[in-house]
Amino acid sequence: MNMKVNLAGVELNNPVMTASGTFGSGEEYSEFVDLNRLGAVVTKGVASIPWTGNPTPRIAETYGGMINAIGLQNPGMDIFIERDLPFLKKYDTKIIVNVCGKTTEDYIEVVERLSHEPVDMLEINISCPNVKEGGIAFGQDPKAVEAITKEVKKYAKQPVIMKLSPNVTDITVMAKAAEAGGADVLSMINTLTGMKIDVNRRAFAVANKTGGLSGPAIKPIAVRMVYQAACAVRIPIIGMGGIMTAEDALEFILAGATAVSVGTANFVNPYATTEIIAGMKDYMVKYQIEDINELIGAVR
Amino acid sequence: MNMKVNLAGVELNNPVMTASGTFGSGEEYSEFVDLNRLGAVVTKGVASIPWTGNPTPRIAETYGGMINAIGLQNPGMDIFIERDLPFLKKYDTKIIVNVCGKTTEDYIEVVERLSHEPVDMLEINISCPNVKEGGIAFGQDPKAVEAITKEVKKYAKQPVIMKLSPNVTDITVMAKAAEAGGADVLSMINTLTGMKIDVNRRAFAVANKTGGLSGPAIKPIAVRMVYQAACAVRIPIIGMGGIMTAEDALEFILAGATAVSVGTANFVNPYATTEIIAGMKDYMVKYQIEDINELIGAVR
Amino acid sequence: MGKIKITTTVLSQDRLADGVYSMWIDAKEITDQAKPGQFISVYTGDSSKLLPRPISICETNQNKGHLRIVYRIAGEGTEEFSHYKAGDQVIIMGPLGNGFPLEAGASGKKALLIGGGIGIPPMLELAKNLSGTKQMVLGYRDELFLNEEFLPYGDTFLATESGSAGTRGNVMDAIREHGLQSDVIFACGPTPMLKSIRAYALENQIECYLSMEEKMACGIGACLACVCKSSEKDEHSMVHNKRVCKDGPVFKAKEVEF
Amino acid sequence: MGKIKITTTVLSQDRLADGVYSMWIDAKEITDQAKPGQFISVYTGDSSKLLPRPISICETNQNKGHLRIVYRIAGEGTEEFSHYKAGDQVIIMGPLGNGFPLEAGASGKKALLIGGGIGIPPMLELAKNLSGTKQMVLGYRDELFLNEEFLPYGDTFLATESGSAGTRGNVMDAIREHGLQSDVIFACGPTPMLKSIRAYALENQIECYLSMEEKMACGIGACLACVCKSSEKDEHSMVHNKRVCKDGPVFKAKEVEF
Ligand SMILES: Cc1cc2nc3c(=O)[nH]c(=O)nc-3n(C[C@H](O)[C@H](O)[C@H](O)COP(=O)(O)OP(=O)(O)OC[C@H]3O[C@@H](n4cnc5c(N)ncnc54)[C@H](O)[C@@H]3O)c2cc1C
Ligand SMILES: Cc1cc2nc3c(=O)[nH]c(=O)nc-3n(C[C@H](O)[C@H](O)[C@H](O)COP(=O)(O)OP(=O)(O)OC[C@H]3O[C@@H](n4cnc5c(N)ncnc54)[C@H](O)[C@@H]3O)c2cc1C
Ligand SMILES: Cc1cc2nc3c(=O)[nH]c(=O)nc-3n(C[C@H](O)[C@H](O)[C@H](O)COP(=O)(O)O)c2cc1C
Ligand SMILES: Cc1cc2nc3c(=O)[nH]c(=O)nc-3n(C[C@H](O)[C@H](O)[C@H](O)COP(=O)(O)O)c2cc1C
Ligand code: FES
Ligand code: FES
Repeated sequence: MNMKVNLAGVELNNPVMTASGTFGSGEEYSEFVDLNRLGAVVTKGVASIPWTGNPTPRIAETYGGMINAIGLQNPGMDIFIERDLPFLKKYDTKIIVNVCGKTTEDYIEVVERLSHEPVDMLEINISCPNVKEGGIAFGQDPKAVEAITKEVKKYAKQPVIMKLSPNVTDITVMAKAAEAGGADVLSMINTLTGMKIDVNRRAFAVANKTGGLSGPAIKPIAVRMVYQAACAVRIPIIGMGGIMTAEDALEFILAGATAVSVGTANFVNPYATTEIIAGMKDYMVKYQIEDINELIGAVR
Repeated sequence: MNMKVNLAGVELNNPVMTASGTFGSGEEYSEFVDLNRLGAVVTKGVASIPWTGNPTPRIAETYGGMINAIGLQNPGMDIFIERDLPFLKKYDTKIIVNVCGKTTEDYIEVVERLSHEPVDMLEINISCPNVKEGGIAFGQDPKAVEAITKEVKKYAKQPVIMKLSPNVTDITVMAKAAEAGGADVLSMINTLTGMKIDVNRRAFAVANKTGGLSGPAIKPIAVRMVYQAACAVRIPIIGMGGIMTAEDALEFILAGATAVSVGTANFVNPYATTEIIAGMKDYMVKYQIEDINELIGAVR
Repeated sequence: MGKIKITTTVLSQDRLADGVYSMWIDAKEITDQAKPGQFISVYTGDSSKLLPRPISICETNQNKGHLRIVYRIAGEGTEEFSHYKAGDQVIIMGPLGNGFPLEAGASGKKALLIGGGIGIPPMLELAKNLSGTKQMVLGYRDELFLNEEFLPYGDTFLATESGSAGTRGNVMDAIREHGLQSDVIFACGPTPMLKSIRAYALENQIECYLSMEEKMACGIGACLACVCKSSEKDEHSMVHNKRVCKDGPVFKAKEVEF
Repeated sequence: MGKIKITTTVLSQDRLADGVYSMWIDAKEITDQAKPGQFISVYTGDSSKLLPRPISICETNQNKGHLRIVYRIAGEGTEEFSHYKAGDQVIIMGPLGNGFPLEAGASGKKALLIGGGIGIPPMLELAKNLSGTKQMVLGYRDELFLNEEFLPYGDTFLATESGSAGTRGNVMDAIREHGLQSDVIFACGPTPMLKSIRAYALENQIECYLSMEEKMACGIGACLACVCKSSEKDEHSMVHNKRVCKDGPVFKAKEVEF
């Protein structure tokens, strides 16, 4: 049985990776799962300098989901490279660094700095709903998507994944813009902008007022967007948004994703990633699928 | 204690109404709830002629929600006026007719025909994700939103509610366009476009491939949009999307909605609407709120 | 009274065959009004699942107000139901749908009751309530269930795909093998079975009623999720789309199109 | 071993006061490693609620591998927990967080253990495990709970807002009333209480440890949801944001800012 998939020349042992920001840099979850068994670890967003993030409360639970407004707190690229990267290098898994920034220059600074580091791919987050500048502002305008992709590609030594925002009228426009800019891979979806009000305290549940909605609640929107994008572009897609089970992961693959990321599910079940890999194998045995690649985009 | 709210001159006994398409024309649910107790009944979409709708399966369950692709099956305005309207007139509740069409002319035909009928308000559905023409196509372009609002307003004798689509990058742009076109009230949100794939049958779960996602899963997105729109326009807003409980309804009101619609919850609990009204009263008693209007947009 | 949604008590749960369960529920409010061929909506206790599961009424004990459903584990909802034990709570709504027209199989009429797989349960309440002569044809993949409970009501013929009991093949094969004749047919089962019964009945001009299945949301006729193509205009929208939950689930064979 | 998530069994459930419950859970994998001041994540059985509820370890029986939590009904999750009966399943993860530094209250030291409301439970396991001299100050709104269980470990002073028992007022009022002196303070309770204890300790230069609270998602330090402002740079991001779930919940008073 073959579980290996190929993302722009990078071969993953299996299609299951972690979703940025939900798995730290892998260390905390390594108490629960063997990182060697993951297709890739995608890190929390890394900026050129340390970011403080938003005030608390930063999260709120919603029906079948959660809202977060962490605001991309991170130690910056220097500490990431000194501390987290060596930790990850100990494992036989691919390393994908999620990159965030406020300006194009910020992104390029990180991309350049990482170009000589043992990082397999870069995921450019142009879709964070929780920061005032950068983030989502880039991800909602096709011209900006294309421009930033082009810039990043100029400096990147590793394949570039552009992470798209679902908070747009037409995801195919953004997917095509990233492709036109030279993106090697797309990942989607980042969180949907949401809000929760605590009716008893009569106040916003997260200090930032709005936050990003994730979890199984959003899966149907994510699957739809992956399907639409897969029909619109030729580059591979990493699908995510609410994956809790092997069936959920397979839904994204059947819709056209080459790989998948598991995010919020880690909070519900720290063993989620490896259980999903096991469940996908069971499915392949049950339906006599020799190669996972047969399933990519198989429902049309 | 005052539960009455005012929508463009129409006074509702309380802010709780039904969401179009989830309550038929009230008859089926009248076995469970006393329609006299509802602020208003909003009918299923009515077109100028009968519409057949989409092939089955038309619905699929999702985590905390459901996808529907009914495709606006309806008997057309003549039968509606002959049969459903007299039924609704027997009750002491406001009647809001949801209007659908494929072209501007279609909408106008229904609006004109209803202008002399005992209908309290018209809700113009420019946001249905399940029909090829009309529907969402209008609702995703601010120029089209403004233009169709203007046209409808020319012929409407009743106040006009424009029902907005959440499948847009910026809801405030659409809200302002409707306001500029002369809308009296806004209602939001219609369903989010979603997809479900049955991994065992390896096929789309609804025949139409995509459908509209509704239910508690989408509530945080809906609350956020109501909040954003309420900050952007002066006209009142009817909030909906995943309301299951009195607390949910109050969340929308605190975010800026003057009234709320209950949709998918009816399928989960046919008594939902009246239970929500009772729960809102309990809340007002508990927190000594004399007038529900005090709560509208109270969290900022 | 009319339809009602209640939280009530499971009286017993039994496993009839691999993945097939029988549950008795305390539901006087529903049995008082229920007719053969009607169904109930069963709600799961899992709040991530919003929609009710439509399950046919298999039997009622009107005196005691007890209602029986027999169901197959088809997914997470029915899996959950199968774990309920006597004394547990269950949330149901009903009675829903139209039911079979008993007059069509009244005294003097010879009725053929055909059930396929998990379409067999509703035929039991029908068999108990039809006053005419009855013959039953029950089709299974392999393992039998409920068949012995039909014996008091008339001759019961079996068909199994595996050939382990009765005619090897489907219900139509059993009908042919035994040369069964009738004035009226009542049937419930998988779509391919209903299709061939429909063709057989139309060809032989036998009055025929089919119980249909479709995905549902409201279960009471309001949402228009569960329509099937009909030759007549439907009462609701007049577009040849009858609602399985309200206009059905039982339709005249010539009325529906597949 | 390390942290673990397990589905295990409720051993007993008791109501201690209005809305306050005590639950013993079978959890040897966790008690083997647990320290006073650590907490566990308790998951609800309701699939619409994804996130775990952090609850302090109130007591452990290391021999038997039993773990006790005492909690107040604050919303739907804790409401659900309160309905669990002996024999029911409960899903927990732990042990989480750093716990109180026992050496700070070792033999020869005089420790003041201050608990406010639902911050009282973790002080019990601490009282049992500190080798130094202990005095307890427990603050309540009105109804008492757990207070008698502290008696074996030292003098226990009460404060109630209603004045129904002990000092009328809060824990600081009780400390002043009794002129309590100490080398080290350990405290857990509502933020305003922690704020005034912090001010008191800094002013009087008493070593002081506070157990903090914040909304959590992962519970293990990965998501950065649960940070509190710290005077030192935090280990993770070096931005003065310590993680309550991993760097805490126990912090030196001078280390945290409110
Ligand atoms: C009128 C009617 C009577 C029925 N009577 C019986 C009966 O007596 N015994 C029995 O075992 N089954 C019966 N069924 C089928 C039964 O409704 C489904 O097997 C059940 O809903 C599956 O639910 P699940 O959660 O286990 O499966 P899932 O596949 O997880 O369900 C997902 C969703 O699809 C719906 N769904 C799945 N299969 C069907 C289906 N075949 N028909 C309608 N909705 C479906 C579910 O209700 C749910 O909303 C009947 C169906 C209808 C329409
Ligand atoms: C380290 C730590 C230890 C705690 N120990 C105890 C204890 O021993 N006994 C006890 O009764 N309570 C304790 N709490 C508070 C307890 O976590 C909350 O009361 C509980 O999570 C409420 O859940 P709910 O579903 O009932 O309320 P809801 O308000 O419905 O919960 C909604 C969400 O908010 C979170 N939340 C709500 N209140 C709090 C809170 N105060 N702190 C953190 N998250 C919250 C919930 O976990 C959930 O994710 C502790 C909190 C922390 C951080
Ligand atoms: C707490 C939290 C933090 C996140 N941080 C990041 C981030 O730093 N960079 C990023 O690109 N996405 C971030 N995301 C988005 C996730 O990577 C993912 O796109 C989204 O949560 C949808 O997947 P899920 O439903 O499986 O969680 C974060 C999500 C959560 C819940
Ligand atoms: C089965 C179904 C049918 C619907 N039909 C219509 C319709 O005819 N016209 C319309 O404007 N909205 C229609 N809607 C959208 C609802 O009115 C509402 O905007 C949406 O479902 C969100 O609310 P909810 O989450 O409470 O269901 C329909 C929704 C559902 C679930
Ligand atoms: S299920 Fe709603 S009309 Fe049949
Ligand atoms: S809860 Fe995730 S870091 Fe503390």
